[in-house]
Amino acid sequence: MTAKARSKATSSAKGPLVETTYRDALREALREALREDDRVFLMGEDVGSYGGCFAVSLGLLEEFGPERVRDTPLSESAFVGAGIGAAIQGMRPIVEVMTVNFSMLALDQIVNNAAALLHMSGGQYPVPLVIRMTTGAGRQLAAQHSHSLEGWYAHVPGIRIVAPATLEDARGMLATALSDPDPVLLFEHGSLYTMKGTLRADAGAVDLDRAAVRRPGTDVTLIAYGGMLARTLEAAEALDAEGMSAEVVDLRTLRPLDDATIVGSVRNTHRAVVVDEGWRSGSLSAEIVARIQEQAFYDLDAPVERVCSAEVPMPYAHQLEAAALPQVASIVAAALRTKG
Amino acid sequence: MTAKARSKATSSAKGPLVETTYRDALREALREALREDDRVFLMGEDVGSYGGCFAVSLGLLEEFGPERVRDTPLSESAFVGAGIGAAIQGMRPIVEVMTVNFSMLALDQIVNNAAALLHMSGGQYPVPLVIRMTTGAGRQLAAQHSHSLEGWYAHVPGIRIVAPATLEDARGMLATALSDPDPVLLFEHGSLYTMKGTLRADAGAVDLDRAAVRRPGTDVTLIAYGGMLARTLEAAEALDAEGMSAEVVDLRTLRPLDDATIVGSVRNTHRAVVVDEGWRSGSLSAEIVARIQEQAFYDLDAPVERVCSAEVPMPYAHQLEAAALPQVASIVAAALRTKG
Amino acid sequence: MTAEPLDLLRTMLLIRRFEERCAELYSGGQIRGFLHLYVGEEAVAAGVCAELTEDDSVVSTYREHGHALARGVPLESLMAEMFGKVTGCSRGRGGSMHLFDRSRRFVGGNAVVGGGLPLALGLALGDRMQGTPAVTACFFGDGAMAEGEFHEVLNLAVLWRLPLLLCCENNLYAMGTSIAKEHGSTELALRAASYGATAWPVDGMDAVAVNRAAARAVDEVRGGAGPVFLELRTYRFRAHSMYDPDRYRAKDEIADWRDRDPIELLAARLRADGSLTDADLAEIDAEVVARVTAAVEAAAAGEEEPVEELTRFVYSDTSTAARSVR
Amino acid sequence: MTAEPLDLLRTMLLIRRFEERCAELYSGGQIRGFLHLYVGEEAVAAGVCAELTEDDSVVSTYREHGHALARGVPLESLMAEMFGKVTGCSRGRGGSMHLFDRSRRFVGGNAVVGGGLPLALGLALGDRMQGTPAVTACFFGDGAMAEGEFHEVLNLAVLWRLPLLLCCENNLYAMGTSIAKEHGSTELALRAASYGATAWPVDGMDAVAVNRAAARAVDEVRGGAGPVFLELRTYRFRAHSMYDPDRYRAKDEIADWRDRDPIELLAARLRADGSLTDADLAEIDAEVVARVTAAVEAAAAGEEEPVEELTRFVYSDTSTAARSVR
Ligand SMILES: Cc1ncc(C[n+]2csc(CCOP(=O)(O)OP(=O)(O)O)c2C)c(N)n1
Ligand SMILES: Cc1ncc(C[n+]2csc(CCOP(=O)(O)OP(=O)(O)O)c2C)c(N)n1
Ligand SMILES: [Mg+2]
Ligand SMILES: [Mg+2]
Repeated sequence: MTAKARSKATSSAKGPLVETTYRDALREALREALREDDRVFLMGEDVGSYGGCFAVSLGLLEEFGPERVRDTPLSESAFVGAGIGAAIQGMRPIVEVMTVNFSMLALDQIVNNAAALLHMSGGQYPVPLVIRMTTGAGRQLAAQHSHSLEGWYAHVPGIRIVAPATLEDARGMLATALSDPDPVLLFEHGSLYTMKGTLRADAGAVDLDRAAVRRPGTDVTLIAYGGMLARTLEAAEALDAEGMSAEVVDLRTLRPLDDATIVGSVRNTHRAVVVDEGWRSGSLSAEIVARIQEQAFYDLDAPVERVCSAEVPMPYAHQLEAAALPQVASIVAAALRTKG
Repeated sequence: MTAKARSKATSSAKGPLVETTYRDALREALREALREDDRVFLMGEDVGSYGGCFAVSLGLLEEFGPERVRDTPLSESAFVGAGIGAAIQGMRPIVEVMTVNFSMLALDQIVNNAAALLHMSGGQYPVPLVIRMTTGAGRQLAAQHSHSLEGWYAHVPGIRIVAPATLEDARGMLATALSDPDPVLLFEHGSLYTMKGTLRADAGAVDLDRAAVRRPGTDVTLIAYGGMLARTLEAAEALDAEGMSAEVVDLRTLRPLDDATIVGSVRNTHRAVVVDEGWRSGSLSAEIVARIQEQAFYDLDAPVERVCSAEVPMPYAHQLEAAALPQVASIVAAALRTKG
Repeated sequence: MTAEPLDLLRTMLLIRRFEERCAELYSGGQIRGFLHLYVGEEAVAAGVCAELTEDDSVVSTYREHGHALARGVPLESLMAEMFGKVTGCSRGRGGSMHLFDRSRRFVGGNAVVGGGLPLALGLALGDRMQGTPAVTACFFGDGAMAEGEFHEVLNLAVLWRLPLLLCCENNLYAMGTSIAKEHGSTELALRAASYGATAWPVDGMDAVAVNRAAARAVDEVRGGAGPVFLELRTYRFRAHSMYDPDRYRAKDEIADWRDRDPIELLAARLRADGSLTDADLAEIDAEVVARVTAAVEAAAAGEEEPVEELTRFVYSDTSTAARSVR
Repeated sequence: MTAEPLDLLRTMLLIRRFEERCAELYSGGQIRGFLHLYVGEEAVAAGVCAELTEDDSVVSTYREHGHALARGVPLESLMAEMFGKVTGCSRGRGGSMHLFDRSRRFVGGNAVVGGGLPLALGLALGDRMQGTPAVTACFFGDGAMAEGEFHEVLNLAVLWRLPLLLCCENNLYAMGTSIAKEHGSTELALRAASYGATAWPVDGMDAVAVNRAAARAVDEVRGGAGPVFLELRTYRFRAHSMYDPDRYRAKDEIADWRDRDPIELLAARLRADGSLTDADLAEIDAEVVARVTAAVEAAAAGEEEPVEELTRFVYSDTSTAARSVR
């Protein structure tokens, strides 16, 4: 498959282009889901009268009422578990855990119930549940509010992990996730909500199986997802100036990984850099490096490079936070290092 | 450093050899710690009158009393947090979370307090805490009681992760962990408690900085830790028969990783297999592969192989569980694959 | 509505004989993993489950054989599961701690203490949102009540007036930890009441008393009054699990409770009022034992799941993600 | 012992002026991240902290400026922290949500709701085991009380009779969620009492009432009676955080509570009994404003931590693990 065909696979909309934001695209997806299926409801802290912690669900309470846009107390384990049970009982819950930081409080329910029930029950209990949460750093929120733990979740069999990095995916991933028979965790990066752009008016469901080549290139493959995609694309532009043509792969789905697209690109470019906002050791980037060397070892002209967050609880001070996070310059430098 | 010097680095005992078990070695370490430092206490579910879930703390209540061998209710988050607070206040708590499976309920306290307080407070609050727990599968305990999540913890800056695989380390790691100014998580593999062997009568503290070469070899490096070490050594023996000389590295400390020992061995053997009981995707094995290819890319004659658990919630049935776990035969096969 | 005492007796005997056999099979190595017996607590499962309809759901713990049997899960499929056979109710993937039966709305077996509570809350929520009159019964122990999940779930159930029947099996111990070392205040029903739930303690050794309490509670819950909390005061006659040497309980205490064996208690009462003869009891017992024996034979003869099927059901067969684990 | 009302007034004014300035600085971009103001709730921090000795410990939340100031953490080091300077109380690593001062036993600033409770339990445990008469005061909100951590911690504190003062700041909202949507039973003190703790509600807008309640509570706790739970009924005058458009509260409700401004309330009382003149008040205010202004200037002039120091304090300098992050 060519790069073009691969990225096309994520979209089929043909309507006129309209201006929108990542936040509005997410909201439209929620609205559509609530409208089209009575079994769908949204539940979480402050999704209702507050309008959503990041204003994603603003107005939905008024439109759909408090049963279907359901505010919860601060009880992450209980309301995530409630989503699992309601899914089993025939509903299609969308549970919002405000941010990934608080999802640790619901981890047992996610790992030991949502992800395990189908298998543990010998196939009797699928859990058609969607869990949304915000992830990432970059807004000086310090150690407890800046985690990027989606890589942890991508370790767990039984769940699917997706991370929209574009408006199209923000608009389209929810519908596909809701039609999935199994639990899907959807990670929205906190720095993307205000991202502006255009989207087809009839944009809708996108596939969740394929990574997308967001920019074709021949000399190096840059692999990123979610909040890191934009700066990776920027780095690719900067590399052009250095005479290095970078292909950019957006993972989109973190579990299961689309090895074919990742490895296919590296087979062409012979060099790769993985960009991951997680702490370097044990981040998802390691898994990608491992797979590339397993599947394309003899195609590699240089070790795969990683650009990750420094291994430090995220500091508040702006200069420290900036130094801790992957930046355009560090991505460019890593790409250049692969040239030797 | 030679392989011999490296493995010597973990021990300096010279007394007579005595018969013991992994369980008894752990208990002796606890007894010594409680005896030698008034600030030390052991706290967790059933550490007292029950005698410890796996009988590790049997008899300690009688010896040290209920204040210092402290039974807790089923409240993982609260009593792990209590260990953090008590450590800050001048005590040296050893918190037992019965098994890694339940540690998810205390994860927020571990990640957002134990690991983060020192940095978040600008250096004011070190947390000299030891958390012990059992990990691993292999006893037909099924999906919710068979996790190997130490790789997750190894992702978190601010804590040290250790996994004793030998009697010597079972006896010696606790003392070193207690003298560490920062939190240490100690993972005991459930299948090792009954392991028998001999130990020096004066065995004591061991270093926590170095991996150990448990068996020298020249053709391939097998890397393992904890519950996987024994079968990896078995695989090494089997490989001898195939004419392949395998060096076996026991990681011992999962964070920070001892790159020098790992990479040093691979530089000599040019081939490597990482054995990890965690689910393959996103396991610690991926990090080790990534580091090897980053630091010894040009020394590698073949892609680094991984032998991990199948990506499935652990099933109960014996034949399914056995098929899900790394086995001697799969390790041998992986090593042979590196020969091409 | 309440149940016929004789039916309660039959259910309790079935549980007792089933588990006695399990203990033997465990010693023989046919059953493995962890095995937690319910012996002594049978009145609770029998009394509560008799009040549930087929549309109601049940969530249990790792000490669940009694709940599963009282719920009507076929003992053949339960025993086969203990053997790890593909004929088992969870196709051998669950074992003793993870029994499931969708057709009886028996939603497991949860081996994380307190872990079933949030799930049960969600089942109740799902029922309520779909306007069915179904009730979810959730069993858990005195130990589980110390977990944060209990607090979150009871609060939410009251807040949303969900049809949840919380059955706290207070057997005075969480593994080796006595209730006095688990709870600052051991009047569990009183504490539950402080959340705004109806709550009361029940003699959990008296199957008829349990059944009457359950009847009233299910009625309230089904009527839309919100959750009810029953504190079922009971005792396990055997150790926590097959690994437990039971060092922490006084022999006298165990003996005293054994004197109130729920099966003997009910049998004695029925004998006293003339509705049961020794011969009747022997007949019921023989029938139950025969069923258990047949189940064991069937289980032993059952097939094992081929290892090629290991990763099946990690994702649904219809999911494209299923390909990733093949 | 109780505090001088004039001292309470001074503390409250300091908090108020400090935070008003923070709000301005946030708009100007000098302070970033999340900023949660305590305006309206000052009586709670002032009244409680006045009863603590220097050996006592304090654990707070992300809405913590008031607690830190009332505890005596120097406002210069607090303001510098808000600016992210190395001169800040957490060397710029913590920001508004993670203020720490070891010399005042101010153990933070916790931004995970309920996350400070287990830590506070441990501080109390550590004190108790070492035989010191110290008390740990832990502040948390009405919203936090719904978290499982609250339940686990209160139960353990009662069980172990730990010297823990639980200060629940009931300001009727958890972000945009009103207390009626958070709790099935909104009588928070009654619920805490069901755990076996002494608990009572206090008018949290009246600094003198808070102080008297705290005096009695600290006395009990220090005396070894176990934990005390105070429900401090208060209100935040401003939005949850600087991001919050405050859509969920009625204007009237806010206005009614503003009529009970704790600073004006106490000032009026002192004026009425003749212990405070308008000139006195103006003088105190001027002094406080001058201190805040000086702190802002010092903060602005402070140095930034060099980025080379980024990974310092991930591990202790003395740990060999520190090498791994260099
Ligand atoms: C979260 C969690 N912590 C610890 C355990 C280990 N464990 C299994 S059962 C048990 C005691 C539970 O006591 P209780 O809730 O009273 O139920 P009982 O066994 O008495 O029926 C413990 C500590 C567990 N399974 N899950
Ligand atoms: C575990 C967790 N869940 C959610 C949040 C997001 N959050 C921050 S403050 C808050 C409301 C807390 O309310 P309350 O405890 O009453 O304190 P208040 O803000 O009213 O002082 C929420 C939901 C969080 N920080 N931590
Ligand atoms: Mg119990
Ligand atoms: Mg509040």
